[in-house]
Amino acid sequence: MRVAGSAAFCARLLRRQLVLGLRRPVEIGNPLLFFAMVIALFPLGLGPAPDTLAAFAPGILWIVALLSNLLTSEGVFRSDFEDGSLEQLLLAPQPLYLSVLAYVLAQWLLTGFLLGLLSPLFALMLGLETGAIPALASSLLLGTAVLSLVGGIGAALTVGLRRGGMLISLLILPFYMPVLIFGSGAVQAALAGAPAGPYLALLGAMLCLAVALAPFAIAAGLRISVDA
Amino acid sequence: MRVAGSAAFCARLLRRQLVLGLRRPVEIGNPLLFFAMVIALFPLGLGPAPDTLAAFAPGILWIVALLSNLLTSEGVFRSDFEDGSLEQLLLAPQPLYLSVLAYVLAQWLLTGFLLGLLSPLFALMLGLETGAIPALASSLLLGTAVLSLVGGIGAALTVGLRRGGMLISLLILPFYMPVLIFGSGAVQAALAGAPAGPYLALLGAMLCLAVALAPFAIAAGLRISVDA
Amino acid sequence: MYFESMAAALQMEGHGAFVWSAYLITLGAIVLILYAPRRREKRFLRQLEGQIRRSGGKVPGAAKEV
Amino acid sequence: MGAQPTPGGLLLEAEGLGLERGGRQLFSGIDLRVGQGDLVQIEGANGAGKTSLLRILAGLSRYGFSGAVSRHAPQLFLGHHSAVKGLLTPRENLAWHIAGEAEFSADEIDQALAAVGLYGYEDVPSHALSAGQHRRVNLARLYLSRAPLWLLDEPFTAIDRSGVADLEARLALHLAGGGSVLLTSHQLVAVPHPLLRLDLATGLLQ
Amino acid sequence: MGAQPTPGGLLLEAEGLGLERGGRQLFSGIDLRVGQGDLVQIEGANGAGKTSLLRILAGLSRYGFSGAVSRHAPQLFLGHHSAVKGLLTPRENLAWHIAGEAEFSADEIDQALAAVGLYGYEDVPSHALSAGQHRRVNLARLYLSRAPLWLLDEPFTAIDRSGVADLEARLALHLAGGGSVLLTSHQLVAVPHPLLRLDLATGLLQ
Amino acid sequence: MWSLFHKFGSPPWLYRLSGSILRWLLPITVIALVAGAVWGVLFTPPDFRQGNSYRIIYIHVPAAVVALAGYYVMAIAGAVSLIWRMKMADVAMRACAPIGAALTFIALVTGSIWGKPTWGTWWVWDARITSMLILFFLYLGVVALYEAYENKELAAKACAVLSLVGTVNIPIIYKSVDWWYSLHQPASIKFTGGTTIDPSMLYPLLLMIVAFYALFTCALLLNMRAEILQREQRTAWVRRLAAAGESD
Ligand code: HEM
Ligand SMILES: Nc1ncnc2c1ncn2[C@@H]1O[C@H](COP(=O)(O)OP(=O)(O)OP(=O)(O)O)[C@@H](O)[C@H]1O
Ligand SMILES: Nc1ncnc2c1ncn2[C@@H]1O[C@H](COP(=O)(O)OP(=O)(O)OP(=O)(O)O)[C@@H](O)[C@H]1O
Ligand SMILES: [Mg+2]
Ligand SMILES: [Mg+2]
Repeated sequence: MRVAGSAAFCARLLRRQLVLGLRRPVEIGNPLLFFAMVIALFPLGLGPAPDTLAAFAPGILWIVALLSNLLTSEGVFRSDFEDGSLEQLLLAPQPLYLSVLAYVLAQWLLTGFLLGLLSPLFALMLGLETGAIPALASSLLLGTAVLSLVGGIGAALTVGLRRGGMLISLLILPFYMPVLIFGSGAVQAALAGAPAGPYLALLGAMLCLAVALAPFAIAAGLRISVDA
Repeated sequence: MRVAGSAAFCARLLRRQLVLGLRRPVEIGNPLLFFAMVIALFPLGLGPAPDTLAAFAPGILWIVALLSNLLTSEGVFRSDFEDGSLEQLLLAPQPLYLSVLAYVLAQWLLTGFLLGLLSPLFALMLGLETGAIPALASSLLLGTAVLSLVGGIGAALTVGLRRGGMLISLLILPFYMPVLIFGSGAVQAALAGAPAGPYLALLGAMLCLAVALAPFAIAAGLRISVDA
Repeated sequence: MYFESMAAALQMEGHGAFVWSAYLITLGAIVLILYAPRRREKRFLRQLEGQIRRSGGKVPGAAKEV
Repeated sequence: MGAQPTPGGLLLEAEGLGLERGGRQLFSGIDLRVGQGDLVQIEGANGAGKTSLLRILAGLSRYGFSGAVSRHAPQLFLGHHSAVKGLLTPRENLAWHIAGEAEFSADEIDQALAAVGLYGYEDVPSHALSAGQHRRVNLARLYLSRAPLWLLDEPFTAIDRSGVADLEARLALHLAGGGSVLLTSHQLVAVPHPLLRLDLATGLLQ
Repeated sequence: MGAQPTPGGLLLEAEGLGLERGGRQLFSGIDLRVGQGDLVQIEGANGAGKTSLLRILAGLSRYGFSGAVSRHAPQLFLGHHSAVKGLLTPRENLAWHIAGEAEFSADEIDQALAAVGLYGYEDVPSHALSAGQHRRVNLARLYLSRAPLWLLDEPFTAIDRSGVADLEARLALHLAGGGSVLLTSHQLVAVPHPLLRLDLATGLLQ
Repeated sequence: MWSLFHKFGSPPWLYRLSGSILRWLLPITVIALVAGAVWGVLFTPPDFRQGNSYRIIYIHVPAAVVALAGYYVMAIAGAVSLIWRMKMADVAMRACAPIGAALTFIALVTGSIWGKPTWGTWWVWDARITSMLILFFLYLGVVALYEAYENKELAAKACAVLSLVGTVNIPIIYKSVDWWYSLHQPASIKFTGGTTIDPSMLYPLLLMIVAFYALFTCALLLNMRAEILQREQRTAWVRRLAAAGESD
């Protein structure tokens, strides 16, 4: 037995969350498949015309990223709340700030990160110009991390309420909107031949802010939820 | 004490599910607000040009309806499975076919039905031509019912797995696609001045088929899930 | 043969890369769907055999005769 | 399930039940005939297969076991999970109970709730109840049900001592009225009624 | 929480604790001083407020009560919920336990699992365990923890008789080693050690 | 008839039968695949419009055709398993899904590779392509559901329900995607009409279609054998087989 350092503890938590998300290797495919399906909905709904699809591709990919985040954020703390794990986490000697980051990181790796990595493929399927693909992927990687952190706040505040679902969307959607605007803005800039750098820098700044502050809000939210 | 007839039992179940969905009156607003917010995402993501938005309004509204169904379908049987209510339902003397219909009906009333009723409002927000609004509302009312029934199958098959989320989306999204096509097709036909009738008739036929068959699949899925 | 030389067959007037990569990917997938179950079966039998050997040649847990 | 007791008063028959789980044979060759007025306690250590057996008898497990079960009477099954909805009040939980056994009047429900010591808690949301009170909401069904055969999986969990005594009195009443009870419990059941013990390890009824 | 026992060996102090829930005064004026080697059983009927009190003492409830708690030593809290993840195996559940108390070696974990009777079940997904086995996974932490103060909320729930005896032996060992235990239980606790009873109704320690 | 039906339900019989079938079917399949591919790639004239890239057709079309047929095989097996509770039908159904998914994958990838030289783009939302993509999703859904269940007997039942629901839906999906496409009529891109295909191109294609059916059968039998052994591992005949250290 060794006393667990904070870093080791967080690594353990991260591993635990990832294993819970993907018990078997096959399951890595699930989020990917999910993105592919949701993206396929857009041509089906909007029509298959290649040029409109290409024009909308940045927006579509960004909206899918946002919705999939919304869909999964809700559950970050749910099962841990229900089976009492959250109580134990609050009692752990390690700083809650870091543990909470581990949760969010795991959620991001399984949604935003995967989506960011695969976005070039989806961009091709939607006919996006290849020149805009780097801007797309990097804006998604940065932006979804912000989404996950903000989503975590909503999840923490509503996990004790036994009905989450819709409520969390209401709480966090307004905070998602700036990310959506800058994110799809970056890609549209790249499409128009303008530099995407300023948009990405803004997203990066938002990410720094979120990493610095959101875990505190999440931790406070969890303490309140467990108390209720 | 009176022996409960099937109809009375289903009415009771429906009432129970509705009360569970809306324990407090505020909550009736939640799904609607959710739709409104998600719909607001699209101009932000796709760019606000009014004419393109109007052209794509049918598709957008239909995709949002579909996603909100996905979001809520997952939970139809979840809490009942976890607290043992589902076992009791399977043991009830009433036919499972009807009970399951009551569940799906409650879920539909809280999502698709509300959305259908309010869709004219959202259509106006997106600048859809008023002529297409009846087609939109009726296609949504019919189509979301099919979605709820099909979603129930996915929910029933995955409720025992404690990991729902992504998996249920994978199972049912392919089945959602025809509904999306006919639904948005109806509105697009109306926009183009063609009669929406044939599409609505098709949606109606799909609804009949789904009402006739889906409850059996849901019931079989529930029996399997409870057995696991 | 339709092509004059092996090089021409590889080239295919500029379409070679597409055709050959399609065939290669297909070959890979076919090998996988034939080989994977075979390997699963072999590995399982070897594992079971080890288990039987460890338990002294007896047939442990053999529930029913068929 | 309009099943009626057989002329001989048999409510439940099981023949040659066997179950294997995760490579272990939990039990095999269990024959069980439950008649009117029988009280059977299923005994076994943790993981012996008591719950699994009860679920097979209730008809919730349909695959993976050997043997046959025939049910001749309506049953009331209370499992490990309480089937009580946290968002509903105890009164609503009973009035809209998902088991669909019958339509109970408000009076009957209030009396049942009072009988399990929840007088005054009828309208509190169930998630604000203590662990024992939460289970009691479910146990109130024992005061409402007319099913002759009860299958109870550890009914005394989380119940305090006076609550256990009340429950035992209720069981005795049910048995005296010709009902029968199959239960699992790690505690001793103090009911003034002949108790049959089913030992899962040996499959014998004593 | 690098809190250290006070020179007098005090692990936990509470003064004038009072709690009102849903318009009822559950308890008031509870003074509690838990020193090394103390075994305290909190007594009360269902709904008396035992769990609420334990959660206040553990620091999980931080609002809505009166009085003050001071904690002088690391604690191990096991509540009504088992904090065992069904998707993980017992081994993983302990190795990656969310309480973050320490880094246990694979050996220590296997021994702890064996001690609670889960030998052979180390790699079964926990949701495939029986109710009692599921709880035992959590109770294995009693064999791993080095925390001097244990707060246990109905630790014997769903555990069979021999399991309860094992646990009682473990408690005795912990107490003999200078640890202390605060528990709630509706059963009698048979530990060869002086037992203090805290009656919630009167707030007195006997 | 019934006795044959029961025989099919008997694992050791099926195991031995599949062994003897595979012994001749597997080599024939491989030979047919190689022969068809060589014939198609090296010995046919190029298409007058698409040039040499059309040679992808010899794998693309057979894979697409067999992938579609595979879904029906799976659903039939599922129905048998649900209605007659026949364990070997479970096994067959489970085996269909990954093979079907792989064939669909081949069709998608080869089609997509084909599209680049012909249409200048890797992907278009054409009706047939879109419905093939949906078929791919359907197959993967079955695989994912099967993998998610711990208890494989229940997993098979759940997948049977899903694939039955799928059979009702597949025609609907195909029709709807067709209408969707004709509603929007982008019309700039069309498949080359299959009817005008020259016989010298057609024969190798027919050979390849037959070969892919045989391939499907072989893969199905191989998968079933592995699955049978695992399911029956506690029976004496499997143990004897393992002790003898051979698999055929
Ligand atoms: C990713 C994409 C594609 C998919 C999923 C796909 C799917 C299919 C399917 C399912 C068939 C068989 C239909 C039948 O026999 O009824 C087929 C046939 C065919 N495909 Fe593709 N295809 C794809 C891309 C392409 C491309 C890019 C071409 C190039 C021009 C192409 C050319 C053909 C031709 C020529 C046939 C046979 C024609 C016929 O029988 O009508 N496909 N494809
Ligand atoms: N879904 C499952 N998959 C595999 N094995 C299972 C499953 N459910 C239970 N088991 C195993 O079956 C055995 C019996 O479980 P069961 O719940 O019937 O025990 P029990 O006698 O009720 O125990 P307890 O007293 O703890 O409630 C356990 O060893 C458990 O590991
Ligand atoms: N969230 C809550 N809101 C309002 N009242 C609550 C809440 N949680 C518990 N209570 C009330 O507080 C009282 C004490 O609950 P507590 O869980 O502490 O009881 P307990 O002594 O642990 O009972 P048990 O033996 O049943 O576990 C109960 O009467 C309950 O109704
Ligand atoms: Mg049990
Ligand atoms: Mg309590």
